[in-house]
Amino acid sequence: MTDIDWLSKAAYFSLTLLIVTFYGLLVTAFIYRLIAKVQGRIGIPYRQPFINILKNIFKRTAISHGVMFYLGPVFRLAGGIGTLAFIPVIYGSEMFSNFSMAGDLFLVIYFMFFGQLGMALGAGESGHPYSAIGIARGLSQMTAYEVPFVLAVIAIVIQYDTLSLTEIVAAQQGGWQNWTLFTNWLAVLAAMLAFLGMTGYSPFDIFLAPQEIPIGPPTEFHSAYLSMLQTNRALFGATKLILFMNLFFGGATGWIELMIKTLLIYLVAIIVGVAFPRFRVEQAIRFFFKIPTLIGIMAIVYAQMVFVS
Amino acid sequence: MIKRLFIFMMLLLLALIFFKLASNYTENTQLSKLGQYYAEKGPQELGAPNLVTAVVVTYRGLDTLGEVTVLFISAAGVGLLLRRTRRKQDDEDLEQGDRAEETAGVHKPASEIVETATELLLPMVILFGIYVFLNGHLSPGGGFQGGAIIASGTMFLLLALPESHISRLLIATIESLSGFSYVVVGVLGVILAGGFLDNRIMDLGTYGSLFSAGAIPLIYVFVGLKVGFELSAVLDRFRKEDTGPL
Amino acid sequence: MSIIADIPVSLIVLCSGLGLILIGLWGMLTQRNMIRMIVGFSLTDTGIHMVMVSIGYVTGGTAPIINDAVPMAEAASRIVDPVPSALVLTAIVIGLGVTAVMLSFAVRIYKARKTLMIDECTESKW
Amino acid sequence: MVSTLINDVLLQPLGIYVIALGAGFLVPLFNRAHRGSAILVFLAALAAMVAISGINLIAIMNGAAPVDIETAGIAPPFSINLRFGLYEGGFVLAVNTAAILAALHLLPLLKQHASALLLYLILVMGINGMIMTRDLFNLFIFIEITSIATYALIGIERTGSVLAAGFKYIIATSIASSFFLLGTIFIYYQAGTLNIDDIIAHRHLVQGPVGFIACLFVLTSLLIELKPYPANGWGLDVYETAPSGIASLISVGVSAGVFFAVYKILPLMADYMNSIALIGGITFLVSNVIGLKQINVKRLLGYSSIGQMGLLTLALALLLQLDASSLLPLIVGGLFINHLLAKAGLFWLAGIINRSDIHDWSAIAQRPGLLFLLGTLIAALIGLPPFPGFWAKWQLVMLLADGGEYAWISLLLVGSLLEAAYLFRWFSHARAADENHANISVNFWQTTPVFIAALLLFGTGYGMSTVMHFNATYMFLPIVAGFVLLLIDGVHGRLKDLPMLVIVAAGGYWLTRDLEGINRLFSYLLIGGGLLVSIAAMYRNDARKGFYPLLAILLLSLATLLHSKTSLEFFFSWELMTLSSYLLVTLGREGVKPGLRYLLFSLGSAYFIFTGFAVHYAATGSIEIASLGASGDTMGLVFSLLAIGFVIKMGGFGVHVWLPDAYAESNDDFTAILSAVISKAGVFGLIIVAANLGVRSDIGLDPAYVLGWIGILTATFGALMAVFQEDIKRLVAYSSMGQLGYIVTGIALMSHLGWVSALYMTVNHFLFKGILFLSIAGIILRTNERLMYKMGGLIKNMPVTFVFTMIAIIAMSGVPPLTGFGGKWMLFNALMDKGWHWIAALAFFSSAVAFLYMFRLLQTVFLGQRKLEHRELREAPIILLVPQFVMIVAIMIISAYPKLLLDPLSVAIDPWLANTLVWNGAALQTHYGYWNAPMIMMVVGGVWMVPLILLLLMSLTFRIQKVEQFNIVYAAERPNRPEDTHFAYNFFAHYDRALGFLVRPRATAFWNTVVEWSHTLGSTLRVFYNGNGQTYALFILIYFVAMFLLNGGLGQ
Repeated sequence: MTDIDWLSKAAYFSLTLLIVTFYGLLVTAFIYRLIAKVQGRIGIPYRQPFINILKNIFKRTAISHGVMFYLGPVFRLAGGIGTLAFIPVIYGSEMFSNFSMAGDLFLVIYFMFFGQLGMALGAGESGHPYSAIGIARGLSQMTAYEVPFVLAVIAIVIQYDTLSLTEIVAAQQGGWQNWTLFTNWLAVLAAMLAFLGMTGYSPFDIFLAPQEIPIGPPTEFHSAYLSMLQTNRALFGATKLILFMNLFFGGATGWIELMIKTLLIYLVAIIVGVAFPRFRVEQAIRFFFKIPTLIGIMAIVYAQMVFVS
Repeated sequence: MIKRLFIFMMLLLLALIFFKLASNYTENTQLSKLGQYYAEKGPQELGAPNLVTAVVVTYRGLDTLGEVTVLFISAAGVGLLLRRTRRKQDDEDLEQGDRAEETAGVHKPASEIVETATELLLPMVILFGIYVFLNGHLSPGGGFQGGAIIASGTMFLLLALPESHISRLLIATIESLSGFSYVVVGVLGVILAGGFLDNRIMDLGTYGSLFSAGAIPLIYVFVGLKVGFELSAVLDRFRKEDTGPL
Repeated sequence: MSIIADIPVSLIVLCSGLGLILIGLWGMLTQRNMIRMIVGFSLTDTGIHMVMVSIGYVTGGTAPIINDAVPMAEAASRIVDPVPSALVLTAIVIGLGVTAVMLSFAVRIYKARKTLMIDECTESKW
Repeated sequence: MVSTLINDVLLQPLGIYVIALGAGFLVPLFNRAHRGSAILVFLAALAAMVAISGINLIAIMNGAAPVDIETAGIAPPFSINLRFGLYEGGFVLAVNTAAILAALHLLPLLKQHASALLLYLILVMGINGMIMTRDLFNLFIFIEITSIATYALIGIERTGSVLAAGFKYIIATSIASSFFLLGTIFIYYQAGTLNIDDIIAHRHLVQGPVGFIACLFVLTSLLIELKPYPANGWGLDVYETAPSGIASLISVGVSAGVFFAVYKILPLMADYMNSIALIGGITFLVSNVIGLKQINVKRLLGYSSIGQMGLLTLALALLLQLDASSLLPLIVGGLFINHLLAKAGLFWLAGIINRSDIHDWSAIAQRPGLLFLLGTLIAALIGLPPFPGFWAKWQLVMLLADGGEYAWISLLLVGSLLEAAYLFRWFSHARAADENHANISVNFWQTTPVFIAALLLFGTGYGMSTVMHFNATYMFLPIVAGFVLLLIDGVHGRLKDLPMLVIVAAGGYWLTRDLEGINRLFSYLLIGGGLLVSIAAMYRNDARKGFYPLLAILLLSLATLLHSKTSLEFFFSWELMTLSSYLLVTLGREGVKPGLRYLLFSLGSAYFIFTGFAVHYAATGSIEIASLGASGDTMGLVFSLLAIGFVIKMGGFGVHVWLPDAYAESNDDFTAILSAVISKAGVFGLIIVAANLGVRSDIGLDPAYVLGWIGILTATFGALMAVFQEDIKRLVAYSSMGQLGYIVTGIALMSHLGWVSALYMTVNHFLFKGILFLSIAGIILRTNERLMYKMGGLIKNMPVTFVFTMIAIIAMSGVPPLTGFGGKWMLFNALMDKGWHWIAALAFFSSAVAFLYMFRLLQTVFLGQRKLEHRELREAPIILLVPQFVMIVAIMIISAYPKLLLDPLSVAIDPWLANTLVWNGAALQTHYGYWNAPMIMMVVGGVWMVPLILLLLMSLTFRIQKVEQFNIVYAAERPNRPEDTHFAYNFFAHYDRALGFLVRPRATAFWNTVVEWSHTLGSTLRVFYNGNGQTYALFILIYFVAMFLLNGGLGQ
């Protein structure tokens, strides 16, 4: 393990990164179009997210509130890339297993905080109160949806007796009936409810508040900073989808399978988001502590009864 | 009222305890071990016919020294408590009215009969006191009794002549010296005889005579003097508390 | 008459002494006037002295003075116990000393606050 | 003849009487001749009494036979004899020493009246007599001599209240002694003798109802003289009103005499032993409960005195019941000498300061010398080391445990805790500086007796330690070091830090040089870490009186703690640590009140530990820590007691209420030591206990599982409470509590991985909390503010501090790649391994909650809008940054190469738990997963560089310009002042609306209720003290009747 070929690993990972980012941006466009369709609008063209990023990169307004402000998007993007780096993307492919040998599921979950923390600090230095408000709300909501998510994770760790993502995926191979979705649907239900909060779509989108510009952490970021944030939003979103896919939906043995599965997972959040109005933060917190937590607890009880000999 | 009832109940219970004591009491028909020893050995050992005196002065001499001490300190205590309030130093609790009362003589002079009787009896009372303590080892009586008789003489004097002056210096000197001498005699017991307060530092003399029983008469002289003067001092203090030095 | 005569003399003294103690205690506990409380104490004290004396009595005994009246040889069987007599002598003097100090406290308390009532001297409590 | 006089009389114990009486009789004459000569005679006589008792006691201790003084040249029982044996000698010497010191204290009053001089002399002689006489009636006489002299001396000042109190005292004691006389004469009636030895030899004669009642009268009257509850109001009134010197003599001298008299007659009282113990116990407990309500200093001391006498009586009765009279000198003697010196000293101090209300004692807040004396005496009275009471209580509790008397142990410890509460509350008031009170001037000579008493306490404490075969030379090193530093305490503040560091480093090295295993690890952490953090103390330039000596004591007591082989050494160091850290807490701004709470909880914790050790001793007869595992059936109990103790000290859930305030109000640099270093002592204790007890298979798992839950609840609630703090230090304090919770859980796992994670987190906690609190110290130094919303934007002024803080926070949060992740990862793995899934879930939740407060700290202090008045602030002083930098380097190294740390940790645990760490190259593998720290570091570094380089490349095209403070989307118009633009106050209001109900201060409310109830109980129990002398007298009567009825008098 120590003698890994860093160069080829890095090259393979760059490829993964490119594919996932590209895919993430496409999905973003697709989702916007879908929402527009539901609301009776035409929506954006598929190229729009790519154009946005390129446009922002080359925008010339260049101000800085200080070093930390400057580093915020860097942290944010590094968080997204790093999370992806620790997830094996395609099952059975050494090429797309990335750096998953460095750590297990636990590492991934904790590394997801890395970008958020850096971003929060960067936004904080801007001095804009809305940034701080957004972060405070986002963090609070995070503590709440983490609960059902973690309960679900513990349930499947009990189930598969491992923390290694590769092994978890391996255990789900051999047909759809082996997916966690079907072997431990309670855990999946809890995790999917948590997923709603994680994606930041309605009804759990108050910390971003996309409609009421300018509110939320990216308030003060523009131009190149914004482009990095937008890239990360697509990348990180896709990464989380891949994580969920690996944990609960049998992973993927090829890119096509991956894209179909992740899109379907994403659609869950979108459908709920289109259908429900927005929660206030404390309502969201209370929500997660009720039904989803209960389901998560049941999932663990179930796992303890069934899988612990 | 409830409190009174409660007190009554408690005393009733105490009476029950006392009843248990009394009902289980039978009169002694023979002497206790100590009594037996004193009765049999006392006369030879100490040479004092009055066994009570032998017990008081020698066998339980330490008690007696303590007793003298008690008297000494209660006299001192009374003196300390009833000492004169210094005029300059304002005692908060002392109100203006008292001072007037203090300064004015409030004692009525005694009647002529009392005065005369006192003049007549006083020397005899004192003489009797001296007799009692000198013969303490022979007959009923002793230092305390004699001292008390002397003090009663003082009482006489104070009743008859309320304004009469009793020398504090004299009292202090005598009580100090006699007390100290008592201790010295006691120590001599260690050096010359068997132990502290042993009366056999002097010859036991002829059994039943005045100058016998070793140091007992000597001790009784000191005790008598001391008691007499101390009681007198106490009486004097109470007579008119805020006078005299100290 | 005979019933009384049968009761040992020392028991009578003993019971009187115990009774005196109770009376004295009653006085100390119920009389609010300090002088009366002191009187109560004196009664108790005297009661105790009586008890002490009664304890020393030996049936038919006489004063423990060994002279012509009580020869040395018969002493042990004819005299009362000299020890309680010696003790009571001491106890009396001690009682006297305590009484004297008590009285001087009473005098000073009266000087200080113009009252002798014990229940008016309750400023230190709890 | 002269030589006979000197050798046979004056140098013998008899000389005490001869000299006292001779001098007493002559004082009036000397006084008339020349006042000065009377005083001279008086003092010379007292000195001679001390000398005689001293010489004779030394002779006896060197093997001479006990001296029997026979009077009248006739053998007892036919004459009175006195005895001067070992016990008598000890008591007499102690009383005489106290008496001469009290005389020095009282001299200004005494010398006004010659009769006072002689009364005092004879009073002391009376006490000597009570101790030495072997004759029952003679005992009565000495009691009366003592009493009458006391009466007279009480009345020396003649104010209304003291006279009234004195009269009540006379009535009460004269009733008691009347009954004594009555009992004596009836004993004589039955036994035919008055000699105590003779009576004991013929005790079969003392029988039947008469014997029963006679013994009852004698015993009860003596007990009443000891002022048992509730028949003791008269004593309290005198303690309150009498001159302090007299009160001290009543408290320590007269009581000592009576106590010894009780001891003498006890062989007759076998039937009454239970009653005696009960009376002693109740009196001890109840007086201390009532003491809680007391604010009058001298009455407070009165309650304490009565309580202490109760304790002595209890100890005496229990010792005899348990057939352990060989321990009398150690336990009863130790308690007695402790009470004697400490209580007398306190009374004298009360007399010198002359403030009756404890609230007025802030008058001495600026007088370190007086505070030192007050603190020493109070600490001694509570039984803290190194004073005699500590040793005695230790021995007593061990003995009681051995005898299975656990109810008495609880009573003893609860009572001691209550006593500590009110005595240290008094000390707190004295500590609290208050400008309203003018400083007082104190005569140097007046304080000399107090000072001597304090010194004697130290001396006797040391002496007792040698008697107990306690390896004293090194255990006393902390105290010696403290004294040495005290000598240079007048020097400028910064200059004192260096000697302190040198002494602690040398002493610490010397003490810990031979340690191995876990102890060695902790010695690096506690001593090395403590020294590192202490360097920062130099950042302050004020005098810091007392700070450095106390810090040296604290750090060195940690070293002795690590060095401890026996539970006694451990407890000694633990208590020393408690005391010194308490005093250091009180040095803080508003540290006095939180300090008291800290102390009480620490003492409570110490008492749990104490009891645990006692149970262990009872089970094994050993005090070796290494033998803890041999406790047999009681193992679970020992483990639980010790664990509770350590958890309290670590601020466990429910008993954490002391923690936030103590941390917040201490000096800022000391908070760093408190959190980073001292809290680790609890970890050490817990791991020692776990190692010796917890890991054994024959202990039920249940206590450990409960401990695991306690740990995780602590973590969760610590984090939740930290979220809602506005005060930066309180925030980090709650965070400390939470982080320690994880460690507790890790230890509770009782698995190799669990322990490795616990130790790893311990090291990590030291590093990041050290950095955080030192950073905070710098921030507070610069801003003079503790509320976070009053800060903001400080990154501009203090960039280095910001970076350090940020790294510390990342290390704390568990975000990879820094150290925190490893701890969380191992803990989670270990929890899953053990099957503690629910705890794992909560651990996850609480670490998520922790993000809230961590972000808040960074955001509201360093980011956001800077206040106008903070524009000119400078970076924190370099001396604060240096230790932080060292710790940052350590964090970075451990982050990249955790193996460097994990290997020694694993080796240290090996003796108890088999190594389960599997290394695959640099990766650590467990049953569940794997963790390759160097690789993670590489990957994270790599992925971090990518966007950074990207941004740098892009920014080549920028013309970066720094914007003004308000140049945000408000379009560069200042909306208002920075205060309104800085979102910081009530940062998590929404979270409070959602989850705030969880963190309403229930624990505080609970403990407040406990306090309130104890006070209510105190008020209820003291209703008997209505101030009426007749009520007091009635209670005495009731006592007699009750004793009669309780001991089955009706059936006799």
